[in-house]
Amino acid sequence: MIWQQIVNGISVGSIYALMATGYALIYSLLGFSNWAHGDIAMVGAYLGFFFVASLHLPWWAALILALLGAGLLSVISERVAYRKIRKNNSPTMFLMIAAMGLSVALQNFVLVTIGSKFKTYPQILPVKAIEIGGVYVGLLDLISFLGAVIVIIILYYLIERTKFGLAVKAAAANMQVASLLGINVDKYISLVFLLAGSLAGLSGVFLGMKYTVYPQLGNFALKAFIASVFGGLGSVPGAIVGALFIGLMEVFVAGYVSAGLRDLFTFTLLVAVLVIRPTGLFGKDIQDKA
Amino acid sequence: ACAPKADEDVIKIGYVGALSGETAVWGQAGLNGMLLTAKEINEAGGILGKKVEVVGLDGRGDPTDSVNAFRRLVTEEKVLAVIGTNFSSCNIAMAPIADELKVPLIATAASNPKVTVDENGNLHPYSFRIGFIDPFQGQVLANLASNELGAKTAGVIYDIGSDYSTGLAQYFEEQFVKNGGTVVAKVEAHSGDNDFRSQLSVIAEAKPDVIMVPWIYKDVALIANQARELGITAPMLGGDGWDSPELITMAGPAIEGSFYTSQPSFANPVTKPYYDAYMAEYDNLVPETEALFGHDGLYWIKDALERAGEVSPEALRAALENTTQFDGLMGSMAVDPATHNPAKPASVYTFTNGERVWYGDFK
Amino acid sequence: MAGYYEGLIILVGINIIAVIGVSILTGFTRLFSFGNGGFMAIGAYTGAILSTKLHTPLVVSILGGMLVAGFIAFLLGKITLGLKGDYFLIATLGFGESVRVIIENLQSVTGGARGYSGIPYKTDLLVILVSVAVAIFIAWNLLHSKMGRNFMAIREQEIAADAIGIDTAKYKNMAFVISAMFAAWAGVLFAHYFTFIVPVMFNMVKSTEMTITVVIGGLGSLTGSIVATTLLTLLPELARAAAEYRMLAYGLAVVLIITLRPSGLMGYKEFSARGIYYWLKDRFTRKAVHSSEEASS
Amino acid sequence: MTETILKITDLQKNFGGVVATRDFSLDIEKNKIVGLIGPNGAGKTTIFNIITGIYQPSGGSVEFMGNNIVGKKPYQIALAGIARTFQNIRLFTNLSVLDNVIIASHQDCNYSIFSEMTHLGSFKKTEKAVREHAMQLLEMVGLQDITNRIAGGLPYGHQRRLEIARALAIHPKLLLLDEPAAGMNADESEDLCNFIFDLHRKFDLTIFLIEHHMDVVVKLCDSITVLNFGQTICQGTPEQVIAEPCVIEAYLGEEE
Amino acid sequence: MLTINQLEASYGGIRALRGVSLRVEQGEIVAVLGSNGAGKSTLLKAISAVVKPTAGEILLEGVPTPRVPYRVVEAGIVHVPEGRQIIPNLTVYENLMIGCFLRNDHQQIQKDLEMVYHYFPRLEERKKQYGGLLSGGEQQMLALGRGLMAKPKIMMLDEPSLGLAPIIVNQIFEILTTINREQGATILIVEQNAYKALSIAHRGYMMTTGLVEAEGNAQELLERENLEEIYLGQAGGNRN
Ligand SMILES: Nc1ncnc2c1ncn2[C@@H]1O[C@H](COP(=O)(O)OP(=O)(O)OP(=O)(O)O)[C@@H](O)[C@H]1O
Ligand SMILES: Nc1ncnc2c1ncn2[C@@H]1O[C@H](COP(=O)(O)OP(=O)(O)OP(=O)(O)O)[C@@H](O)[C@H]1O
Ligand SMILES: CC(C)C[C@H](N)C(=O)O
Ligand SMILES: [Mg+2]
Ligand SMILES: [Mg+2]
Repeated sequence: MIWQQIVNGISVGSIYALMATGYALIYSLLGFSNWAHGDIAMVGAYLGFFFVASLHLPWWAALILALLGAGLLSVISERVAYRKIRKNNSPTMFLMIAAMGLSVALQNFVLVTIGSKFKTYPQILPVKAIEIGGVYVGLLDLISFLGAVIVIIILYYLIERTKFGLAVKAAAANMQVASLLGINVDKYISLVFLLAGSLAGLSGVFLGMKYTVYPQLGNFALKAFIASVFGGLGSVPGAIVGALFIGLMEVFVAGYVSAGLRDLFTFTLLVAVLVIRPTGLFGKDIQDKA
Repeated sequence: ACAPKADEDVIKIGYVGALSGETAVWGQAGLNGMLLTAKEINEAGGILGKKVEVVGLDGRGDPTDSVNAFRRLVTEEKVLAVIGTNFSSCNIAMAPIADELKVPLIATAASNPKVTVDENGNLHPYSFRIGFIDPFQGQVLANLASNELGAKTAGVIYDIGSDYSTGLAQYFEEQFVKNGGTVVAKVEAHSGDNDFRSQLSVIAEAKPDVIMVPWIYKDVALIANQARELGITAPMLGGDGWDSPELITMAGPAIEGSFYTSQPSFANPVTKPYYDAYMAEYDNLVPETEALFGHDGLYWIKDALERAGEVSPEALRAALENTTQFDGLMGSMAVDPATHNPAKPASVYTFTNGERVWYGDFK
Repeated sequence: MAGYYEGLIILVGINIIAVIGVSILTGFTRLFSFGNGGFMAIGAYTGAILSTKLHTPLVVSILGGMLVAGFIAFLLGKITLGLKGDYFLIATLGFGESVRVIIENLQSVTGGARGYSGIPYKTDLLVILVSVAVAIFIAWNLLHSKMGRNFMAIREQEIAADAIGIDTAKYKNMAFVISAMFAAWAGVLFAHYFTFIVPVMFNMVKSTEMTITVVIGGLGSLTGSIVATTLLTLLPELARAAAEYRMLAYGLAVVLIITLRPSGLMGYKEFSARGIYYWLKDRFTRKAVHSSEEASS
Repeated sequence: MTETILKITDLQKNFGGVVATRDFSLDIEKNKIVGLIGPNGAGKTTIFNIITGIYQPSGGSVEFMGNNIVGKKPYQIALAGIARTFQNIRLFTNLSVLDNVIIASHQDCNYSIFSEMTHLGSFKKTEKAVREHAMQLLEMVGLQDITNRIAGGLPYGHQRRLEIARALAIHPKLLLLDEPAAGMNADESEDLCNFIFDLHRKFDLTIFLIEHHMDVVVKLCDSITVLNFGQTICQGTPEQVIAEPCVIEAYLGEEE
Repeated sequence: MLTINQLEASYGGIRALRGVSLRVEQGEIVAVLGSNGAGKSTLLKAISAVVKPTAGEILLEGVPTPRVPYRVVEAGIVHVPEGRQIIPNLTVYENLMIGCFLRNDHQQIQKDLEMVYHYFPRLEERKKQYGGLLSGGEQQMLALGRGLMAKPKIMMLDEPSLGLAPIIVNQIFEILTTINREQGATILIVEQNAYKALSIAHRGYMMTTGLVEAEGNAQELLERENLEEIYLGQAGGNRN
């Protein structure tokens, strides 16, 4: 059974990872935790559902459209809410508060327009699992795990190895100076949101296929957020390690200790890690010089 | 539906339920049912010559909001009585308030014993209910497992955050053990967790004959799918939390061959006219069982007021308590004055070929 | 017994006391915490247990709740206040959720996830009015003295605060403890108003709501926080008829306020008759030319 | 009758591979104005940061009035009597000029917590005294007419003065100034010199300052220490130092 | 090359520029002098579109300059702002590379990088360190180096000597003369150190509270008796 639990843990962890990298992306580039990330994923899940179930598009077309849709929503939310806050030079915490407002608004918008009914994706993939020596691996899990790996490698490359990454980091640190260097700050930030939004959309579709679609689906992202803090805010590899770690730990605690105490373990461990490493496992801290 | 005039000629009845949130389908069905029934009663001359007016407020399935809504119905809308909610957790919170405000509160599907009788065994004089209680439901399920399915071992997965789920799991276990069975794996989880595979893996390891899943339909669908994904084939058992047409849509083949107990439902032919009226009124919206509670609740109040011959909360309370026979769409009921629980049969349903099928009624 | 409007006033009062705590912590010391729901829970359960098991008078229950919460906050602060920004926030969030989980698991004492009932009804209008008055009096005085100024120094420039001899670690912890005590105070009152409590009442959503309220009121304005609490408690309540749209409107309002009035309703200013007079005068006499662009450094 | 107020011995500070300070020793006598100059990145600010407890040294000791202060927290060092200003000005930006100084007077607010909660008892009297003292300080630095302005909106020169007033409010015995004349023109620098002389006289202050404006340093200082690569390369009176070839080579440049 | 006519700008009620006219010719070094608060930085900010002028015009080669900062850079004007505005969480190397964000001539970039390292060896030593961890003066060098990497038509420097050791100050002025002479760079420089600035400039402008008080050939200005007086008039008189 231990192997089964490890598979379970990795599968939960890879969904967390896909979301956590979205947080890491926005954090590393813009320095704030995008609380609405999960809700954008939720909208992505609805979009995918709509394209597949109502418009009967092939699954790949639906997936692409859902990604674009979520990306677009993310860009719009940046235009509407975050851009103004950045221009006001408000503390970055304000971005997070706005994101929280956005999160409530998105959830409830879906609630009043679509309703609270649970939607189930038509079974594109059979519920069936592949059995390997008594261990069952879900087909969907396998696909989402591979998806996560690919996406994450691309991301890492983008941030660390390209001019794009540099430009956005500069814009994040000081928009005025970045624009004085010839960087079209608004364009780059929109691009980041497009990317993060699509990533959210992708995880949303996976989540939706796995756990059905409903307005509060995005709340799932809290754990992903914690994973990204655990791994060090803004660090993509950290987010992945954090996510897999939390996924595994949850599964083992729920399976062998008590589901009721599961979150207690997660949070206690989180605090413990932060006390020892105040910026998470892989986070970096550039001290304020006197 | 706000109050136009605090008229002497109007009897206001409140409804509290989850009009928004995850289980809004139930709350809305309850309110719709009441509104439809009020119309019917008014067309037939009202209660004691007075018109009935229904005021619904959203309790979001949350104890705090439900208490707020209840208070507001009583002190602002000046309702005579309140029907709702369908959740034990909400009604356990509202019961002391009902006693304090001295306004009768009739729970619908809330089935935990503590809805009408507090921790220490004292009756909440103003709390009533229409449905059966969990000890009974648990007993029916355990007997079903032992006698009909021949199960010797059972696994249990329950929601530690819910009175309903923990209670039902416990009552099931008690009876199942009494019947000579063993609970080989009992695991807990939280609604909203979405992923139950680690707990289900523990159950899978124990290879039980049946699995008790006393959850709300949404979680049941997830549990069922994930159990099948882990290669578990044992039939699953559940209570009235399963009672929604949504379950089949969501769980599909994963739920085949499983059983649950619930109230007599729209499967019963006597409900046909009401069913049709409902579909006509609400654009072919398929009613949930909660709509029957709305219907029976309002008629029960009518019945009690007519027996009392007087319109006051106190008179209503007394008359409800002394109900010896009330025939509603969900069957006939009598109230036990010591516990305010009605004695009512439970229906068992199963799933075959993607359809929900009535399996039998149990007393 | 409490009528509906009376109930609303009580609810507003309870929220004001809790939010004052967050205002001190977040508005004046610039520490963002999502753990105050947890302290409210600690207060509520401690108070409830004192009242039901030991039959203590309300004042004693309140003090007991505040003491326990304050003590736990002190310990928690010791280990987490070294964390920065989002890390501190998430650590407190973790704490708040842990409190909930612990209460859920201490079934024999707390009734677990199913709640704790049978708490005597003691929080009436009078109790609330007195409590709120005392809370505002104390908070206002503290903020307008050495302690409040030290908090603000930390908010504005921590290194400089250190350099003028303010023990920043101690004062941060003090702000944290005080805010926990206010939260607990509100929690005890809440328990004795609802007479029934469940852990989910004090979950993360509660904590985030309080922080949002303070931000909307203006980080650094006590009166702003109070006004915002009143508005945000009453608006959804009064709009209950429009059940479905109220949370949507609430979410949008948060976004609008934070983008259009980034300093919150009040910014660093406090409400006062004089302030309102000058504001009106300003409105009608001067038309300032505003350059929309920012120039920094 | 000279008395050493600050005694730095063999101070060492590494940042990873970078050695910012190497075997730095210096004695500062009471009531003197001592200058610290040296090329950019020589480690001057680092020494200030070590003295004030912001950085922990990798080795060596710092004694202030006979007590070792290494390992003490920044606030403890400030309370012991060392005040400073910062190279990148650090005011309480959103607060008024007056509040900036009043906050720094917190040691003078010696009322009880009860009095603080109720504003009864000695509170009013103490607050009044603190306010008056703050006003005096502001008058001294010439900001008495703009006490209600928001600190962050002041011109650069005024911000520097305010930072000094704030530092004085903690009743320091030793004042550390990190490039007080940065961004000032020749004339403003001269004003600043006079102002620093004033302070020095009125408060019996010992002053330790970092500066790149040589005219300011030469005018103010009793003695100067020159730092390069974290090490002292020369020490002496201003006249001696500016004539020293190695100082000219490493720091001043040929021309002057 | 750059012509500014009657430029006005204000912050809220404060009028920082009240009609400034100025011109910079191809290949020139022009110095703008003036006391604290005279509006020098505001002038540069207005040119780089960080501050919106309320009146007047800014023409680059006869065409009005764009009104968005990054487009101004695209048009060829680079502004090295006051007070070491480097990016703290990028390394020294990354900070330099972001300076040539708009350029694509990789080989030339490499050469320029070597040139910057040559001028400021300290930067090469620290190339992997985060910008935020540099000493004040090192940050100033980095800001300058970053400006050099942009290779603009016109480089605008706001107090480049702030916080630098005298030897580096001399060096910087030498570097500016060199790139002006060898590469024909056009430079608009704002300085507190009037004598230094004028010693390398071709022409100079003297500003007081939002107005140009005097202008002319650098040599002339240097020799003018009242250079000091203009400062004194400004610096708020009461000098004991
Ligand atoms: N926190 C740190 N981490 C790494 N290196 C640092 C840190 N602080 C300073 N340094 C390095 O130590 C050296 C000394 O820095 P310091 O700030 O003391 O210089 P300084 O003498 O004050 O120079 P300036 O005159 O330019 O202000 C510099 O090379 C700097 O890059
Ligand atoms: N962001 C701002 N908000 C309000 N007023 C400002 C702002 N920036 C500058 N000012 C004011 O505009 C005027 C001109 O400022 P500017 O910074 O252009 O002067 P400067 O000549 O560059 O001075 P310095 O030599 O000190 O850098 C000053 O009175 C200043 O107080
Ligand atoms: C609707 C039902 C699932 C409610 C359940 N009987 C309860 O008591 O909570
Ligand atoms: Mg320095
Ligand atoms: Mg300037």
